Amino acid sequence: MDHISPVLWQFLVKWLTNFAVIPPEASKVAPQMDALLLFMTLVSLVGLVLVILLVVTFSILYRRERHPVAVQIEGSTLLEATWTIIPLGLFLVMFVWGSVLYFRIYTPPPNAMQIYVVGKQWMWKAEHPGGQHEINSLHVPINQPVQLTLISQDVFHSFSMPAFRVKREAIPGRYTTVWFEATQEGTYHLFCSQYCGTAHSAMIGQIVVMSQDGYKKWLASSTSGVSLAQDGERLFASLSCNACHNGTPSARGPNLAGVYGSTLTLSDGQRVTVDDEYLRQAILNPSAHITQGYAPIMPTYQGQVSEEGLFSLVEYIKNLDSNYRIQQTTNTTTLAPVATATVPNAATKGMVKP
Amino acid sequence: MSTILSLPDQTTARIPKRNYLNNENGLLSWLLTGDHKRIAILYLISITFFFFIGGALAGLIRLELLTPQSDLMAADTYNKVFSMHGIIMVFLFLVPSVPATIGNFLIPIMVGARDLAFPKINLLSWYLYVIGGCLTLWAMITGGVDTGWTFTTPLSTHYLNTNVVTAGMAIFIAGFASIFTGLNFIVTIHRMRAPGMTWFKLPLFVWSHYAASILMVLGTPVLAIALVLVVLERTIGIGVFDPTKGGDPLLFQHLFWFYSHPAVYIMILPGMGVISEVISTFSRKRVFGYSAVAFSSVAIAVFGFFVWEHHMFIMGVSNYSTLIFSLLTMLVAVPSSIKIFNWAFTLYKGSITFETPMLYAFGFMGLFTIGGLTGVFLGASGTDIHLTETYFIVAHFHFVMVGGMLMAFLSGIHFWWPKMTGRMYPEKLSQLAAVVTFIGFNFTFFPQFLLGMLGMPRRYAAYPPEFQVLNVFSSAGASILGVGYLLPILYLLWSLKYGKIAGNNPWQATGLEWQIQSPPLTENFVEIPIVTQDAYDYEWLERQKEREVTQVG
Amino acid sequence: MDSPTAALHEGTHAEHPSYQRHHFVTMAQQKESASFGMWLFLLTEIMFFGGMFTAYLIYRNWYYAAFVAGSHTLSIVLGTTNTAVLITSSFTMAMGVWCAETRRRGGLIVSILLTLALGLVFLGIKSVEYHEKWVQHHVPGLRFDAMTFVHPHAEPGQAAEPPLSLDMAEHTEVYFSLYFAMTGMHALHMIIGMGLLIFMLIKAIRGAYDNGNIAFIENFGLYWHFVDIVWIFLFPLLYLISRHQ
Amino acid sequence: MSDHQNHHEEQHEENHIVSPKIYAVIAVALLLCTALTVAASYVEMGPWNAVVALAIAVFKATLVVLFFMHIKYSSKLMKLTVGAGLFTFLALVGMSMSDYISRAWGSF
Repeated sequence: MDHISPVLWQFLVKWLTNFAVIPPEASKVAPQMDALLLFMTLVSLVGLVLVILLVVTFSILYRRERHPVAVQIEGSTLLEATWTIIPLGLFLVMFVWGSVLYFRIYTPPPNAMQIYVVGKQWMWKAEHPGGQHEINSLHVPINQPVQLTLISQDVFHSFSMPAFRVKREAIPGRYTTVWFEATQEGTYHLFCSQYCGTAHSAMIGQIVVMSQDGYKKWLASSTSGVSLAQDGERLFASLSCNACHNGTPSARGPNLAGVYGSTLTLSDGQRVTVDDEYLRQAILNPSAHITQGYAPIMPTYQGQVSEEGLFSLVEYIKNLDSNYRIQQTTNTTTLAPVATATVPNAATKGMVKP
Repeated sequence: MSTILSLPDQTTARIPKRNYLNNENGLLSWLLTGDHKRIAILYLISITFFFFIGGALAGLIRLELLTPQSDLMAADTYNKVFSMHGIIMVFLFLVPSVPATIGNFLIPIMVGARDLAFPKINLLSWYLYVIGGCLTLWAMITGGVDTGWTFTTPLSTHYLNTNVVTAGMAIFIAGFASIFTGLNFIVTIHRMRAPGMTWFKLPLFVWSHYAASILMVLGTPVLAIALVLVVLERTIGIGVFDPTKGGDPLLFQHLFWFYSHPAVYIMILPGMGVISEVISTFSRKRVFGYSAVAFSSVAIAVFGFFVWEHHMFIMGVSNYSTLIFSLLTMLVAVPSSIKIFNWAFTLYKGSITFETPMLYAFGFMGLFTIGGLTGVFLGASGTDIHLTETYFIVAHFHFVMVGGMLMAFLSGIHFWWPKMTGRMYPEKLSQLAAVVTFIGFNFTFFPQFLLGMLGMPRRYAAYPPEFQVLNVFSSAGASILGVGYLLPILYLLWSLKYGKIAGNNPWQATGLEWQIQSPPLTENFVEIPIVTQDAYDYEWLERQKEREVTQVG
Repeated sequence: MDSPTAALHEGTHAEHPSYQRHHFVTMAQQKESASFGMWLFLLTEIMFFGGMFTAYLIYRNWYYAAFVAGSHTLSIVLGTTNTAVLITSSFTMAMGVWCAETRRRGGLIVSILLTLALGLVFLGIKSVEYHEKWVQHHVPGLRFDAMTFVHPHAEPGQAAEPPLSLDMAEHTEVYFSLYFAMTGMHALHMIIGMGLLIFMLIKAIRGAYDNGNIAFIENFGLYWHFVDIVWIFLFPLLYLISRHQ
Repeated sequence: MSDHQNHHEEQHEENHIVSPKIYAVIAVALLLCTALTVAASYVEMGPWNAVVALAIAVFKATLVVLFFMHIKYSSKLMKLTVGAGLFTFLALVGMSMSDYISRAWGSF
């Protein structure tokens, strides 16, 4: 191989060794996605080959030298109907198949493990229910459905996991969710795929899929000592939520124990299911989320709780199955608020003015 | 009524003494002209200018992406470069490319009119375009914009320190240029047709421009108001899109894509019109299924308004509306496939020659088929999750916009160059350019499909090293593509002076524009023709030729 | 018969009026093209305002209480007066078109003057309303304070508005954003229209429309009526939300 | 596309001049409707308040379009043009709302 320049040769070797068409299939949904992609690719190839064949064949058969006088043809309803109906049918198959996949990816199963993710310029902050925080990385166990609840603190971001074939935008002001079930241990790419400003391309990280045991070990080794629910409990006390939501019959606010997942009737007669997004909205925009039978006296906590704090509160309320904890909090005054957790989010609200 | 067909002997042909180019002289006569053909030339010069600026920026992007690190430019420079590339190419090149140049030149002639309905508004449209273009350049020179061409809120309203307002206003103004062009076309096509020119005798070029004009007139103002609200939000801080004030940032996406998806059809439909003309002419055969092709243009225009949300499938829109929009997206793919097959069957039993416009048209058919079919990958909501916001989408729309529209534009420019200038371009060289463009294009953008499948996000200044190989391929292809685009401008300029005299109808095409002198008179027709023949009526053309011969004989 | 020019093409080589432009075959064609073009332009205007109406619809559903409270800060007297003024100006404009059609120069001038005057009254009242908003700190972004909705003051002789909770009160900013964006765009259209009215007035006084070349007046009429229609929708949407509460 | 059917009408309507009497009647009707819409807003009708207000506004706009803007006397093409504008407007509003209405719906 003397006559090939070494640079080029290395390049070729590199290319041949690294060549891949699809990323590793590391989640349960990945083979399903790839099946549909394969189907679509095949249909496309058939279509493309058909078009090329037609054009090339006709160009050879009917070129001027061989076929000097054109035969005028008006058209053919039958043929036109054929190439209207067949593509339409194929596209409809893709539509149905695609939509099934879409609903599967964006409808988390009820037994999914919850991880919360905050996107901000330019990092991802993931919070595990046990209180483990990580930045620009996500550790998940294998063979366990994981639901991500995403929100952005500033602009649109997009949590992209190509190896899992899923991605979801984190948007400001509202929770979005996505789920996956990893099936292969390893380290995979995590990208922000929605353009989010200067360091957009640096907003990357890794997803580490671990064995169930490995994940447990990792959880134990990286705990911060305070679980999300505990942090939420502290916030609940320090924001004086328990003054009204104390579960007593005379309480001014509705009882929060077991509220998660239940169906509430609001003061305007609307019936809603309590989910993460509802809880978040009820904390920030309480007046539009008044449970029937209660006075609209709850103040808004907009700007007083960070997105992480909201996650903690949501996680705390989610896990409230009795009023025991709230009453304990009310009774003991020793649970002093920790300043760091309640820093008003003023700094992040200050925005660049033009 | 004298015959409107005249066939000069090609060897003795001369540039007509009086034509629109030399009717009046001096710069002012151009800058104050009401003649649609002169305005088309003005547009042609200005969009070529912006195309090369956009192209240079594209070159910078590809250079930066040669290596995984952001080493040629800092990340924010890179962001400014790709934003400016997008803004210039979309708003200042693709949207006006075929309609404002070729369409402006030909639509009045094709319908048998002396000018567009509103010549002054046509000129105004060019001035608005130039003002918009200059403002864009101003925004670029004085610090740039790094919003991307999509102006996503709240990034554009609150988190950037660049010239968002200037760029927004520039696009607002350029948008009105597009509205006025579309408005002019619709009125002209409805009201200025020559006697006997019924709707179903119109060339398909006119049909596709009609469809595109509807989109321009009804879609662009929604972009305008979205940009106005962005500017107001940025300057005084009203709260329509601002989540901290209770606004919904997704609403901006809705309004933006309400225009910007139809804008894709604004860009591609006129190109499809060019392809219809070219394929018919060089296979000397009427377009297979004329009315299906005509109606598919209108169908694309109508359905085009109902699919915009497929740009937002992963942004947290309602799953149920995703169903609706995904279904409609599938429906809008059908008319395009009808067109492709009808063009292919136009070749059937034709008498085909392979001049440059035809080569570009073949390129268009192949690349647009790929671009269109990969669009279905993105329209099916499930696969959209994996592929959107990656290089797959970049490759997809470049196949449609560059592989499709730019090929169609070059095809059209070559096809009508003899009509516009009275001179032929050099055939062999231009065939070479067409082939080089095709090869370069595939080299540049095909690897990007693979990059997208592998998950490389778009708009990344730096990327994981494993993607480098494909990026190097892409950048290498881009340099070939660059040559492919430089060639035409060189030999077309050359041909202005040294090209062979074309004569009235070098292609023996049937359109009204080929029955008048080239370059045409300022008033197009000595006498308004009475149209009796169908579009693409080659038998009529033969009869006319025979009559001509017997008359002369 | 497919093309509007066809019937008129043969034979009717009668005198072309001097104002017929060269590329039109007949005057009728020119006139129809002009009004068709104007209508297409009005379609773009519909879509231009359409974006804001969409925003309005969404936020009104989300923040209904804030929209009610915001709406109640507007003066119904001023709003109704302005509606009447604008409708009347539309009427005078229509009369102006009629005068022009029947070649009544005096009537045309009077109509234009009246339309202009009514337009000025409208903008005058609008600026009074804007000023009031400025004083009350209800201008979004520049000068906004939601506290008046949390602690409403009772006007003398009137019951106080019910107070809003803080979070809802803050969303009145969305209402006022839309209020200013929509009425501001509308007012901008009025101002442009009045510029054109002055232009027309001068030409009318010079007798430019006496020859029957009144396409400009007719098309301006369409524009002015369109501006009126926008206000016809803005008035109930912005001023009349749940006045009974 | 429709202008071939009613070409005759077009020629006929060429110079239709609407009489001032009609303008006056329409103007009075518009003013009355304004009064009506203000009055209606003070009546408690629940969700129907908005419907009534919009219905009156649509009626007023229709009057303006038909008479002040001469659409009643115009060709089918013009009527179609107005219809197209309305259609696209409704497409924008309606299709956007399809997202907002169904966001809170549960999943399967």
